[in-house]
Amino acid sequence: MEFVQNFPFFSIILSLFAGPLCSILNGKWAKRVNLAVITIILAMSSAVLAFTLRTGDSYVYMMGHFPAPWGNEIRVGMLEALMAVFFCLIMLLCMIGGVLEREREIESTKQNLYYIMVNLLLSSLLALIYTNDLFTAYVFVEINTISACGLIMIRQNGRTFEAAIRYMIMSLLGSGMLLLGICFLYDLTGHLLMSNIKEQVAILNASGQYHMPLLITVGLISVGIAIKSALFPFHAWLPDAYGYSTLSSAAILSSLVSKGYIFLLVKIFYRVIGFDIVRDSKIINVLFVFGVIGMIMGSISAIKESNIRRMIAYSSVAQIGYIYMGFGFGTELGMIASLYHIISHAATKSLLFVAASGITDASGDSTDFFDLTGAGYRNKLAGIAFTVGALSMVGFPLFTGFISKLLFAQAAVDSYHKLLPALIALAVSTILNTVYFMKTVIRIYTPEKREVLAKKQYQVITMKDQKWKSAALVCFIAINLFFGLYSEPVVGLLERGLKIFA
Amino acid sequence: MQVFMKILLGFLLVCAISVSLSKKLLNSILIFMSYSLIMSIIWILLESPDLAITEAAVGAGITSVLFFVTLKKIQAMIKSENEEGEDKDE
Amino acid sequence: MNLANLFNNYEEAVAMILFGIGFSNLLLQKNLIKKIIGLNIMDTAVYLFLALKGYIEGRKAPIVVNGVQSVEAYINPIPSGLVLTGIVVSVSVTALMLSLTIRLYRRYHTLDLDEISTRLKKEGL
Amino acid sequence: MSKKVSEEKYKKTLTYRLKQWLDGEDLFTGTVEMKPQEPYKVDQAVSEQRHEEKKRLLEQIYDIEHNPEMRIFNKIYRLFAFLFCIFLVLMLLTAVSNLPTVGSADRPVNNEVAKRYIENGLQETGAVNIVTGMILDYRAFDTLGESHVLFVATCTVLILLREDKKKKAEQNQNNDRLYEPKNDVILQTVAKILVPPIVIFGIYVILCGHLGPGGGFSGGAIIGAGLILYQNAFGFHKTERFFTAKTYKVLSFSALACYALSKCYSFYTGANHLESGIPLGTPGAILSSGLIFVLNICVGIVVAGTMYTFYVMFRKGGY
Repeated sequence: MEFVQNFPFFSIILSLFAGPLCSILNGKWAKRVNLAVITIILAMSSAVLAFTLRTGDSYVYMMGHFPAPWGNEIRVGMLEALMAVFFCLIMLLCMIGGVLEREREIESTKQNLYYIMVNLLLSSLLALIYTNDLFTAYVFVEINTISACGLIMIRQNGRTFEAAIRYMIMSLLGSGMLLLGICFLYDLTGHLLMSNIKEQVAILNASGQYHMPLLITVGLISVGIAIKSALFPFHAWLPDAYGYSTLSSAAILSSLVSKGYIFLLVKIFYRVIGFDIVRDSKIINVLFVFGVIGMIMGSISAIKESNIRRMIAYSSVAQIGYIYMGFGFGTELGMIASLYHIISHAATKSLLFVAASGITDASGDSTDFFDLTGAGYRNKLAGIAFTVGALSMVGFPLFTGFISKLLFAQAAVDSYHKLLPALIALAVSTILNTVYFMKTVIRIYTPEKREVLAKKQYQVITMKDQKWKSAALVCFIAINLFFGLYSEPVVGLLERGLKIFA
Repeated sequence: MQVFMKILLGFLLVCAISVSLSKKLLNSILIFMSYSLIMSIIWILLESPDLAITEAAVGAGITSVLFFVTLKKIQAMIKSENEEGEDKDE
Repeated sequence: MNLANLFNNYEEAVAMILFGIGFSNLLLQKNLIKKIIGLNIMDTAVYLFLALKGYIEGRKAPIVVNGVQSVEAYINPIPSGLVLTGIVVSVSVTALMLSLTIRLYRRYHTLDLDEISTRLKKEGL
Repeated sequence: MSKKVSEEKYKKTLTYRLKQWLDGEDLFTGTVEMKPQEPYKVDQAVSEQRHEEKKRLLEQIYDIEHNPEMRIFNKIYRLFAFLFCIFLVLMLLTAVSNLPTVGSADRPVNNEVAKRYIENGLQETGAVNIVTGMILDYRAFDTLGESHVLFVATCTVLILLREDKKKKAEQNQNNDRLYEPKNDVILQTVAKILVPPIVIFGIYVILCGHLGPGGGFSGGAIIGAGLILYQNAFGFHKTERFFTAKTYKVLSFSALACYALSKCYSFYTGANHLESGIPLGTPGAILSSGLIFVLNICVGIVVAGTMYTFYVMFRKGGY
């Protein structure tokens, strides 16, 4: 066994350890520890990715002295390593981008608590990515939920509390259903380890025994995770939570937390139940329908919104709809499109949040749409970054959003029955996306009249004023361009990873 | 044994329904407390003494105390709003 | 629906009904504290369901007595362990929800979640 | 060699225009438009009126008492939610009616996994209580996560309810103990008799977690309950002499760190097929079962501290 193979386990335990460590430090040191931990984990995950690329296979890491069905284990392949690297990268950039806001909006004595939340969130995300055991997944889903709630309400005003309690209620309904689904699976198969469950489920499916409970179990788990990841009818908490929490929280929540759950769902589909059984169970058709409705309703709500951050939040609803639509195709291509969209949406949405905060900084901290007039001139980098993000969301070539839309269209062409609704939904949603994003871009590049400028005295922000945020924005733009221009290797990697994922 | 189990499960259902229907918050918390106690007896019937101890200490103990404290805080706030504060019994 | 088997599994059926009661309380009750009680009922129902999986009639709790170590002597220990983990999770969640309730009450002076959100919407923006 | 360009020429170059555009000057004013645009009025009054109208509209919409559409919508929404719940219960009952019978020994659950736990558990973990052996040794990763769930929940409660550096008067307003009768004789006498046995029983449950029913979690909760009773009888100033926020921080950090490090060691050796080298002792003795004993104590400390902290935060908002 090579030493590199220990790294996934080390990264989980390191971030888990860093949580309590931050509780005895003050805010400044906690921030340093947090950034160092994320950077170290990023490096370790990259090493793991390189290792899995070299061997081209996944491996199982035993947690403890006892082998597979008795002890816990984690499993590492290309897909998992790629996701870990990507999540760490995005989280690092989000944390760097939101430094100023955090210092301004969080009470100074509670700064270190924020970093505890971030560390534990990271560890739970990593555990969700790597774990090969359903009950461990449940425990870390709970850590994820609670720490995400902490991230929402660390900026203390009425809106965030209301959003947090709505978020908690929705997530708890979801985790109740998820846990019940896990219990059913455990009862039917007698295992908690994903690979063993799959063997048993295949036997059950072949014999036709327990067909009905199995169907209901798949339904419970899918609906539970769909509720947790804010699929369309369950998104009521989302705009407030993203719109009023502090910047780095909003960026992390929108780009990573819901994606962690979705990745768990992919894992359950592929590794626990088997994708063929899921496809035959018609559950994915339900996901498809809600995904398509979500794509359109989310965009319509975004058009009606006049607060820029809430607008971006509603756009998240639409994008999550895209991901579930990809699941709904029930094909390999659709799954790859969804996985690619997880990456591209995470990269773009966090970019948009950071850029939007740069823009509002230059508009006297107002998030109202009319106050943003001409903000693109006052904070040039943020304006450019917002434009890049908007173009990527709309699906302009060069940027990552285009590739994922292309993949979705390919997947739609591939599946016969869902071709028409999927293509229509894609077209309508793209048009609606264009309406609200381009409206904002045009607004921020419309010069404001001089009299108004003189009256309102907006601050002009250069790159030197906000060094950290500018650095984060530049990196985000680079990531967007990278995934837009060099998508071939990434898609190839996703394909290979998905093959050995099951 | 079987009969006892059936009676306890019946109690559980009654408690759960009356929690949802009761008008006063204090009543529903008390009913929930007895729900936890019944649950801990059921754990013993199911041969899981670990769970029984934990449920008794946590479900009937700590959780109920937390509920009571919350209710008390809220009522203290109501009282300071009305600025009357005559009856002090909780 | 196989009714005969449903009556055989009456414990599990009760657990499912409790789950439903808890679920609808958490979803539909307007009062926050009742919502939280509903959450607790839902969680305990799941734990009851899970613990019933491990129960085998006529066998003892999984604590080794007198060196007897045959499978026929003890019930299945796995569900008990899982429920133990689960109870901790539900306590932490309950504490978190209750403290959120206190803060919301301190600010809006009501426990009705719908009223809070209508008021927030009226404020606009 | 770059030659000097005159001011006039420079103004026509692309670079200058780009720079001008970046500086926010509209270079097309008067060249592109047919006639000059009407100045966009940003009257203070107009914008205020806009806000007012918006506010009025919102109030009209969300005035549920007098808005029948909203009321009907709410009713339909609740009806659908209720139907969803009924549907869910029916589905679950259907599922249950097809499951194997409760209490029979030949369910799929009773397979080789449980068999090994029961038959070899004593030798492999050294714990007499098989459940403890299972959650702290075979499936220790879950339990590691679980204790961090408790920790993270405490931190969120701290975020919500801890009050730092506020005025004394305001702090007292949230401290509802001030409104209570102090030094209640009955309560104090009962507490004097009850608290020591409760704490000792808690310690016993923790220490014998591997020998009988109990373990870190239940024992910690019992100790926490004892502390709460003590606090209730004697007030905060008595408990603050030995238990403050700092104590809690240090205790929980050291317990969790000890937990994480020891599990790190055992996972690392396990995965790399090394001997762990921790003696298991004779089963049944109090100092046995290797790490489980230590872990139980760690969990107990964390849980006791956490439970007490929850209570204090709810009551007072700070130590």
